[in-house]
Amino acid sequence: MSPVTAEKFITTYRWMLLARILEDRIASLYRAGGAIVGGVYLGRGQEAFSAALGVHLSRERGDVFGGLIRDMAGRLAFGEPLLDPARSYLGSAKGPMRGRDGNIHRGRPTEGLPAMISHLGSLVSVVSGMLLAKRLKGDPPCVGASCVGDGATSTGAFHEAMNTAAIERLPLVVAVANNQYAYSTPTSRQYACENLVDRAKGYGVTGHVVDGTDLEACLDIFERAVTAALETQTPQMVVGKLLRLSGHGEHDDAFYVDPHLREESSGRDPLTVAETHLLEKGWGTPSDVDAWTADAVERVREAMTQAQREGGPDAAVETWEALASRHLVEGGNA
Amino acid sequence: MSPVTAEKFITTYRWMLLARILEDRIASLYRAGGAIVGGVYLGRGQEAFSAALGVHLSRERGDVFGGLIRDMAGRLAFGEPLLDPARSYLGSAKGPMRGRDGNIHRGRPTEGLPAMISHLGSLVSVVSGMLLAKRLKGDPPCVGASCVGDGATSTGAFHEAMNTAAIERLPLVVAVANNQYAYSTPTSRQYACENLVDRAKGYGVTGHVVDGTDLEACLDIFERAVTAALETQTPQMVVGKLLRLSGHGEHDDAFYVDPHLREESSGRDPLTVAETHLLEKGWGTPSDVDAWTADAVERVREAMTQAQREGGPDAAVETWEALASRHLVEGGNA
Amino acid sequence: MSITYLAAIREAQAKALADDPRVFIYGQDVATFGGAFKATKGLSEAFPGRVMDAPISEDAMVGMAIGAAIEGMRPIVEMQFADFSSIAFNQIVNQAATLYWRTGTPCPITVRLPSGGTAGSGPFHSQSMEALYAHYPGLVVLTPATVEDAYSMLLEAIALPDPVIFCEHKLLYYHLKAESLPVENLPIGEARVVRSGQHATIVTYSAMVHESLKAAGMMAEDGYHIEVVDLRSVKPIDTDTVLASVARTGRLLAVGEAFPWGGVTSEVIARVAAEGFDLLDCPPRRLNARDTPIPYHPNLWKAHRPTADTIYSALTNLVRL
Amino acid sequence: MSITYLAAIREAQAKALADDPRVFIYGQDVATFGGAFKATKGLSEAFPGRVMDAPISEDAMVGMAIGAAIEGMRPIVEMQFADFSSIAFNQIVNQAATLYWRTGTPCPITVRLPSGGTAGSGPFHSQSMEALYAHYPGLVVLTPATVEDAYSMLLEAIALPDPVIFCEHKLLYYHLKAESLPVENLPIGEARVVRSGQHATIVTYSAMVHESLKAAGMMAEDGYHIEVVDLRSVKPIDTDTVLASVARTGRLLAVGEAFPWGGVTSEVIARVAAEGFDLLDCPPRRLNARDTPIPYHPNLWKAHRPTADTIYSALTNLVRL
Ligand SMILES: Cc1ncc(C[n+]2csc(CCOP(=O)(O)OP(=O)(O)O)c2C)c(N)n1
Ligand SMILES: Cc1ncc(C[n+]2csc(CCOP(=O)(O)OP(=O)(O)O)c2C)c(N)n1
Ligand SMILES: [Mg+2]
Ligand SMILES: [Mg+2]
Repeated sequence: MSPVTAEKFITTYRWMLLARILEDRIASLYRAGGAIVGGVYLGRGQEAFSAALGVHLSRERGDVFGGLIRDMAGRLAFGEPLLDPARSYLGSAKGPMRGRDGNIHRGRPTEGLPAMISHLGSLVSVVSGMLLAKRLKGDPPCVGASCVGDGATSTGAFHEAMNTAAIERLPLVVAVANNQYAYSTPTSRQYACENLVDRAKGYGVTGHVVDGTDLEACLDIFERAVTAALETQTPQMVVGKLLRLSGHGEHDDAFYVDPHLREESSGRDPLTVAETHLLEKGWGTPSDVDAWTADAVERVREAMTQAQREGGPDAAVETWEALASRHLVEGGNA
Repeated sequence: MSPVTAEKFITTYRWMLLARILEDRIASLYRAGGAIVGGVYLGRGQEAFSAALGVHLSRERGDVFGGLIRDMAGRLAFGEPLLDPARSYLGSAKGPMRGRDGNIHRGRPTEGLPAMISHLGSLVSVVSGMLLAKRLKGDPPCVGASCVGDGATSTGAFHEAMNTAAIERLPLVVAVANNQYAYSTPTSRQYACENLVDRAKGYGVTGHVVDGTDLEACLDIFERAVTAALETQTPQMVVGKLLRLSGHGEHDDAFYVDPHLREESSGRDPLTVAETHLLEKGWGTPSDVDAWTADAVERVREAMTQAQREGGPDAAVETWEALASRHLVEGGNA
Repeated sequence: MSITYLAAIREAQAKALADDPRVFIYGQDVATFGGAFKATKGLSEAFPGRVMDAPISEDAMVGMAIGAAIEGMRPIVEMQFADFSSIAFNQIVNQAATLYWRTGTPCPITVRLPSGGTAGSGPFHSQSMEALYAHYPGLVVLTPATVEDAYSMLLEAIALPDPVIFCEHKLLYYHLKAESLPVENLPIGEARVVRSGQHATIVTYSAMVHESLKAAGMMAEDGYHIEVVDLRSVKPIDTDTVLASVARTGRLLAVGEAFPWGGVTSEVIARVAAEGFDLLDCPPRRLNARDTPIPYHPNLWKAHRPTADTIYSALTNLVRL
Repeated sequence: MSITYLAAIREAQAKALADDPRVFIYGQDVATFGGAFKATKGLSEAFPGRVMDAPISEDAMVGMAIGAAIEGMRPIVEMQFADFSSIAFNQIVNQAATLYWRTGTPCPITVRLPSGGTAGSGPFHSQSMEALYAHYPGLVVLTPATVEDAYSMLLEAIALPDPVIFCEHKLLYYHLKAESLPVENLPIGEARVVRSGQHATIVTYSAMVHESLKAAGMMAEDGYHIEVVDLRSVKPIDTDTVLASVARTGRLLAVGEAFPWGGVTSEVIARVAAEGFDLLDCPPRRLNARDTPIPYHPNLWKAHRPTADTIYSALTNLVRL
């Protein structure tokens, strides 16, 4: 594998920074009340793991990024327009879901960004199906990523999808962000194996583990995993250990989190770790970081301002049609 | 572990024999047409694996045997009355399900014999719940067994139940009869791991493998697994390799089975293997085998004759009440 | 030539595979084995790589199909029995059914459900699940009762840009025969008057069309002419055709094989009561299966579902009201 | 003292735990955290070992509860949101609901579903799933609309020997308050006339009881007296109370928050049309949510579900018919 270059590191770091600044802005609007529509769930703590995956996928190659709750960084790195989350959270009718669904559920399925439903685990087979279709159509080789948390690995949907992807030998990268909690539930009540990567062998897929707070390690592991998926056309399972550095959602003060976990290496803030790393390596100076930050702040400000100016959806013009076959739509009430 | 004794071996062998003779009788009635109600699915090839589990469980201890399609031998060994299958297959109203459900679905839930539904994998959590309840009630330690096939391991229900049992540290023995087919589907289209036992580590449970055609080996492994479940109060997963020596059901000629598999050691008939073994060991003579066979034939004849004399259920006296709370039952049609 | 309902389903799939490279079939035992009911027999040989055996993973089967549909394919998923679609329930109602509305991306999947009761099949191989799927927005739910409909509606289902739940009745698989496959047919969404009459209307669908026709025949001997409407599609329901029939007869019996609470029959009656109240000369009635699981023993099974006899007696009461 | 709908649910569980050693609670985040809505707050401390966090495995959660029930326990399963019960759908309708009928072994489990829409919750945190569960034989489906009912019906549900789907409405959790908990109450299976009137009957349940009462208040200003019947239990439905009300008013509007096809409203109308046809002076009407997934944006959400305003206009039309 090629060592991680300064360029790649910096690019990814800047996606992390953008995601953090955007989410901080959303969180503060949420706390202030009024502007944000729906709930707010942050990727804080997961930015390195998520972005490192996102930068290794390519929309041009036809790759798929099936992001979940905490994948703001990865989605942006993959190429999701900044306006998409801004519009979703602010309830703009111009968002990709037009006010019908929102926030973490947003997506652009035909552009490699499937739109998650809430039911955890259920997106893994959808991403697999996209990969199967590409193979059936004879599309050039590509990779699909599906992200899950430690909690989502307990779902039957996750299991069925992992097993099926392994049977079909699909180029699927499953990124398991083990952030040590599923809502308030610690991993001791979620699984009994030593490491979730122990499941890889049981599916017959390749397993990888990584320190999810360390951007360099994440870049390295996802480069390996994506390359292996592409070259061997088999699923790869990457388990990253990290800590959720927020409540489950912004309504949650996370009183239940064991404070010792914050002291551990996996409790580090990946942005701090990355910043220290790039300064140490001489890949950037503090004023570079300031400039990147200022740039991200400005981009976020712009996107949020634009989204905020746009109105919400108008029920009077909503079609209320759940079928593409318009002639089969029923009125419903009588 | 204690070596397998002649007594235990013979006892188990005789359950196998009884199951085989009963099922042969059912199959021939099915082929003749008329007498058998519903479909017929045989345990042929699985008798050693199933019975060896059944004999290690104890109704007195409060154990549970969650048998599936091909567990006639294990159910009988555990203590299911011979009349239960006879009545079920012949449609007697006196069967444990009173004609409402039948055959492989039969059970006596409050006597440690939960009644499977068709949906594969879904009984594992039910058996787990029985074990959890016994622990909550402060019952003396016991063991619960849940049987699945290679195909059932692909279900989300199986996964959720295995993971949950591991978290709760339940004394569950999961017997995976890998008979190399799920209906017509070979294992290459069912899973991609090397051996299904590789999943044990991913759940954090102890895994065991055994030659499912070899009664002595099966007795040994289930003694270990049941003892370990009891002593450590943790789940045990036992994977037995064997071959389904019949169609999926008696309607199926199994044309798709790779003939080479019948030549392999896992394609042996466990009854022949056991008979040879006991003769070689001098635990019995050919005339003993004949006597045991004659005894089994007679018991089967008696049970089947009795069941056949009993009438089927009478729709006119059926209550059509799906609730135990009779006052909440609705009529339904208007 | 004589072709069964089952063969029509096979032929429709063969034609779809031949005509449209986006079509593929995914399900347990559908390849070499040709499916538990042989609805895909020979197709894996005729269309290599496009008929694939799935593991026992209904949730993943439907999830995979949805993903493939996003990428422009037209997957057909065969459930081994309708009853096992309960495992795929979440993917169907929450993932497939919401995709178009949420994202604007159509989800053209067809999920084939071998449905309905047959003697000796019991509680988990006999269910009629149309009402569950019809309740959720975003699905088209079809219930063909004839060989011709099985063929043409399946072809149309595969061509639709929406998720279709295709409820084929197992009792019709082998027994129902037609002379030839249709070239043209009523489109999805239109009901058909399969027997015309003046004294009462039966609105029904799937296998119950045939029990109803038998009952109508019995009534004819008593001098009553019963109109029978085959809904064909239960979501949407062709309320206009139903109302037109009730306008002719003034009496309505809705017949279904599903459980009694909240099924197609109650939806039909609710619509007629609301939109055609004045057309009714007497209370509308319905006949469903009983409110218990479907019994395994034929003695009980026969008494659990509506039959020509019970429909006949319901009609006899109805025309006297 | 003032007690919320949510607190009533917590108190009922506390009482059940205290009174009956067979009761335990199982669900995601129900222990230390006290549940996503705090319906089990403090219970794990008060009843050590009897309130257990589950992994994200709804199928296994219900399977475990069924097994425990076989062994004589009385488990309460909390779904984090009703919508996630789709994952447990198979265990509920095929395992729990059939157990008693198949084997004679009762299955006393209570599955709590935080149901219904709230602003900004979207398609997967807003569903009303009562119709799905009511369709299957073998389940009791409850939809309490008041603090008192939430309390007493939950206690009665836990005591019943059958599987109960307990649909609690999230919109009522914090807003609805009562002075005290009831000592006695109507039993499960009986509907309640919550407002009496003579010009029309609204039959409804859960949060829509309150929208309906508001609408009835608006009608009163126009000089119309509307009777409002709260079903309380949607399986079984207390058809007698409904018919008695329609007998008094001659007009029926059924209101529900669920999707329009085949829900409680169509079942109610079908029953009244069949059994109380002559009581009706005009066509019965119904009002449901729209036939799309539940929108996330409040602008759309408000227009998706029935509200006092839309009920009022439906009533205005109805009384003029
Ligand atoms: C099937 C299902 N059950 C329950 C929930 C409710 N829920 C939403 S997020 C969450 C915790 C998820 O934990 P994890 O997978 O570890 O992801 P994390 O939030 O830690 O990123 C739960 C239980 C859900 N979304 N889906
Ligand atoms: C969830 C579910 N899907 C499909 C089926 C239909 N079915 C019944 S038996 C069977 C094959 C089972 O294979 P396996 O688990 O290996 O058991 P075996 O029959 O080989 O003993 C299938 C697919 C089912 N019972 N349950
Ligand atoms: Mg987590
Ligand atoms: Mg098998």
